[in-house]
Amino acid sequence: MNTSDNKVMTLPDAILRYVSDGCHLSIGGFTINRNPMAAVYEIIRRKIKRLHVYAHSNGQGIDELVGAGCVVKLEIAYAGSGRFAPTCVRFRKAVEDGSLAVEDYSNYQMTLRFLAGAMGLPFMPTRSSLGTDIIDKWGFTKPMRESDPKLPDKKLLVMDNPFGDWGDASHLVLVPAINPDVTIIHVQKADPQGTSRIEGLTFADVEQVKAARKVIITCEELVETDSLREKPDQNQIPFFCVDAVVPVPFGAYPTACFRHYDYDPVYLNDYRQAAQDETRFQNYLKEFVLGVDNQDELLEHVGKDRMDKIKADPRTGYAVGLDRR
Amino acid sequence: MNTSDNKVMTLPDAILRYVSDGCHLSIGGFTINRNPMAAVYEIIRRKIKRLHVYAHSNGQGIDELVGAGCVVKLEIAYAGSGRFAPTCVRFRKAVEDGSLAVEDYSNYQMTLRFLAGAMGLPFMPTRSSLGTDIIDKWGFTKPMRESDPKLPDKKLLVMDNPFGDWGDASHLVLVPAINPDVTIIHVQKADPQGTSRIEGLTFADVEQVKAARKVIITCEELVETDSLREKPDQNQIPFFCVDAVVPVPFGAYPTACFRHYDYDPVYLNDYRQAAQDETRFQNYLKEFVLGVDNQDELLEHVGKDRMDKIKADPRTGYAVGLDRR
Amino acid sequence: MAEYSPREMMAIAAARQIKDGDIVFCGTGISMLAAMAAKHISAPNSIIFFETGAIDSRLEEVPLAVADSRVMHWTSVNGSLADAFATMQNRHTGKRVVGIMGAAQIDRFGNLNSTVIGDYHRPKVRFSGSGGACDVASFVGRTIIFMQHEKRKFVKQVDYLTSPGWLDGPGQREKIGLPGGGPSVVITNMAIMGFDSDSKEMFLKGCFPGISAQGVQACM
Amino acid sequence: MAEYSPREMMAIAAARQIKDGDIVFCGTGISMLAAMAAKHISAPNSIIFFETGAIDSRLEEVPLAVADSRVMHWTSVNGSLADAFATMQNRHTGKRVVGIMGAAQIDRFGNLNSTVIGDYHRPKVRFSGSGGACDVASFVGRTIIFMQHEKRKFVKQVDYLTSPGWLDGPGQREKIGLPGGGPSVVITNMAIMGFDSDSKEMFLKGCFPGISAQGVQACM
Repeated sequence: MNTSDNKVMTLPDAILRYVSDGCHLSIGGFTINRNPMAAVYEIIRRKIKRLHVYAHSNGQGIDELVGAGCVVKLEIAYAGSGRFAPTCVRFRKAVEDGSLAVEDYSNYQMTLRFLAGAMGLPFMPTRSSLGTDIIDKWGFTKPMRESDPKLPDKKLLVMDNPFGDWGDASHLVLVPAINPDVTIIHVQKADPQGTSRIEGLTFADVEQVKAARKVIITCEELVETDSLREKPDQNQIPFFCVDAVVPVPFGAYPTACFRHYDYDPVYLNDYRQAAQDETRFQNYLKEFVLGVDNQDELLEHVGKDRMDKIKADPRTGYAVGLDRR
Repeated sequence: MNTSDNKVMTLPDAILRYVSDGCHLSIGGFTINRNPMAAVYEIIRRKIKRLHVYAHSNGQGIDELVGAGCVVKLEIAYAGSGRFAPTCVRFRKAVEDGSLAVEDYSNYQMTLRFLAGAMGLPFMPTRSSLGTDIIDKWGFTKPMRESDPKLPDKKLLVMDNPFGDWGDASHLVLVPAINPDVTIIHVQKADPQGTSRIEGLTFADVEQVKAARKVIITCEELVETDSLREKPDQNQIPFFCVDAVVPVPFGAYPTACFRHYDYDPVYLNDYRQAAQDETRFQNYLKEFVLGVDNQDELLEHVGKDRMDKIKADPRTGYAVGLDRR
Repeated sequence: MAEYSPREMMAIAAARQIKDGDIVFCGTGISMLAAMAAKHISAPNSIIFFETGAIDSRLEEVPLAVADSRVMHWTSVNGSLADAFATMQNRHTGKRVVGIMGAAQIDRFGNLNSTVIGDYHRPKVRFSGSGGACDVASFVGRTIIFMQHEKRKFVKQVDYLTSPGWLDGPGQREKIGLPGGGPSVVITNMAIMGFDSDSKEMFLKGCFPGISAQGVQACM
Repeated sequence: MAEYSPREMMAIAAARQIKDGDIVFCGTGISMLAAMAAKHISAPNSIIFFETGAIDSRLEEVPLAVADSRVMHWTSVNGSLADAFATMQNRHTGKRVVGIMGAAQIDRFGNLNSTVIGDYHRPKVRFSGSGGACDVASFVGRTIIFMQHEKRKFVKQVDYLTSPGWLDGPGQREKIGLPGGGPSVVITNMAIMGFDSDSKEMFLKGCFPGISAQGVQACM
């Protein structure tokens, strides 16, 4: 782990150091909010392959990684981007053409699996999914699981309540812990040491960070340590969980970052259009991901006016009256 | 549950309505910080008996309830008040003279038991206490447990890891959920609907609240709903978990309330002295608890100057330079 | 000629199922419209609640996803996924939650599929997957289900059981250990269906104006 | 004549066990002095950490309890008990934690008793109980134990095993499933003891100035 007081590095350095072919990755955010998109685009530019990805409901970030061919295995609860893609298009195509192996859980189950990893437990119990195909149908075969030491032998299991009817529960579902090789999240504020503050909903980012072996934080603002320590009640990530701090303004673009900017409906709609067709999607990647060197160049290419349109209103934290058709 | 928009009531009304002889009670705070002392004193004044109390490390509040003879059963991890009483004196006497039945757990185990209750689970797993007498020695006998439907049949149990060596864990300890009849906590700010904000460490208060059937919130300040909703990231208790909101300035006195006042070393030292001797302790109760009608009268009786001495400094949140001998 | 769309009728029909004090679990789209309608018309003290952790959001604009920043504004608490699902699994608060959900397929016991059409391992069509739907259907007091009334969506058996309804019938939820109350109504663009208290099978409760029972039958 | 108290010597001896980057689990009293000494003298990048959830507190005054408001000032994060213990049970961060603890009794394998003297059901003396001690001793990379050097405290068998040391000897912690590294040193008012890497039994590492091995023996 990185015990330095200054963990600030460039995005290429952080990805090069902590994300490699075949590693087990989890990214923060939810559907179209606070996905670490700058990091996702850098992973695509670095042509990192054979990733095993864990997600609860990360929509846009996962779909672009899948579409770019970086992912071979995905454990997930929900692959959608809200109104912009009820089912993520590249995810859907990859599953239908058999190029992506998927293991389905519920959102709570994926959250509990990260929580178990964060708590240092092999599993967490829940009462969710009893009687469903989430229990009966496994995406990863038993041989596939038993041959891979980085996978638990069982997708999940059902047990009787060993305390009788205590809690009025006769049966529990146990879901196995996740300890990703690396978790990447995007936050509003971080200091050079790694203490981080998320504004608005935290989703499962805190659990994803604490479950991981290595952690990359990308942040809108790199701030002085004292400015975070004046109000420690509002910080969620202790610095000793963090390995890399990367300042990236608009690092969640085109997804939203509460109190900073909204999602970009134009980008997300164009993306969905492009994703429908192989050639158009390859052109999208060439133009918006591979064709630029970093997030700054992406923003320049998209255009300053679009950033102005999605700028968050200070009262509400989002872009009031934004044209979202 | 109370679904009203205005849950504000007096402390006597709240205690009368939600705390009765023999009920299962949990109180918030930790040792000498943010114990709901005004509520504790009101319970003693109401002569409520045969309480079954759940605590992790609530020192002062528990010791006064035990000393006043309100408690017959106690499930606890730590009965101490820091430097002021490494072992709570009345607790120690009650256990040694056999008038109090105690079940010992670790702090994490008690926290997980509240968390299980909050999560609607019958138990939580942990790797703590394997090989210790916390597992082997039970304070409550099996017959006592089996005869009481409000107690689980087992103190805890040990299980093999059903996922093999996943998480490098061969065995787990399962601790049963707690769902108290009522939880009482003291917070810095609450609105009439029950949304609450704790400043500084939350201890296990949030889990204790969510695990309980009924919840009483005492607060330093009753504030407008809008003033809490401007910064919802800083609120921890959703209003729908709360049944009663009771404004009680200095409601944690003589324990501390971060950013409002410190603990009162004079009171805590005098209490420890009185607690050593039966007669002196009865006189303490007569003078400081039964002899006053409410927290205001206690403060008047103790004296305004003492409150000035413990007033929190705005920069640090405690009374800088306070004489704490 | 009605001066409302079927979609508006569906939202209002669902809104009428919501009572004051209910905690309303919302997805996006029509379920959010239903919750907003209830809060603004019939149940001002109902609580809009999202799996992302937002509690009692002040929705000045319609969110396009449950993680839309619009759900984070002026809430009672901005929590996490872990908090939100614990509220639904919680033995006290879970009973007060009404879940509103949709699906690609539904069977006569209200079991839902939002995962695949065809074989799970070689799907003809892949959908988003459960998200929080399976959790909500497992935990909460009652659920309201939105469906488009089409033959292919009302099936004898769902291709993948994503979210539990009444499973195979009476007593099955209790037997298998599910805490929640199960589905109460199905609202479509044509009609409202309930579930028989004994058989737990879906039955036609009523048709919207201009729709006949035969018309409904023809679409399922 | 030494110009320091035995208590000061104990604190400094413990402080010297703490390295930069260590996360130091503190109780009250002497363990907090040791952690503060390490941070101010030998290990400026060690992290003071409390079971109450305070991380890297700026201690301008000595806290009199781990819940003292003084631990809440200028931290990295003010968390909860659940957060604090999860950090110690966590497979990555737990290894970095050094626990400092005391007890009423200790045996030769470093097992600790802070619960009762005598029979658990009819105790001669009742103490505070585990608090977080059992959790720390179960989870963390290594523990430092403070004891007063008295015969009655160094016993053949503890009356109640509150916090696990090396249990019955080599391999026992692994066998029973404890994740943590176990006790590394015992620091008393007279001497420093280690644990043999093979037998896991306590041995005298060294005596403080003016103390003889015989003197130590006489007190245990």
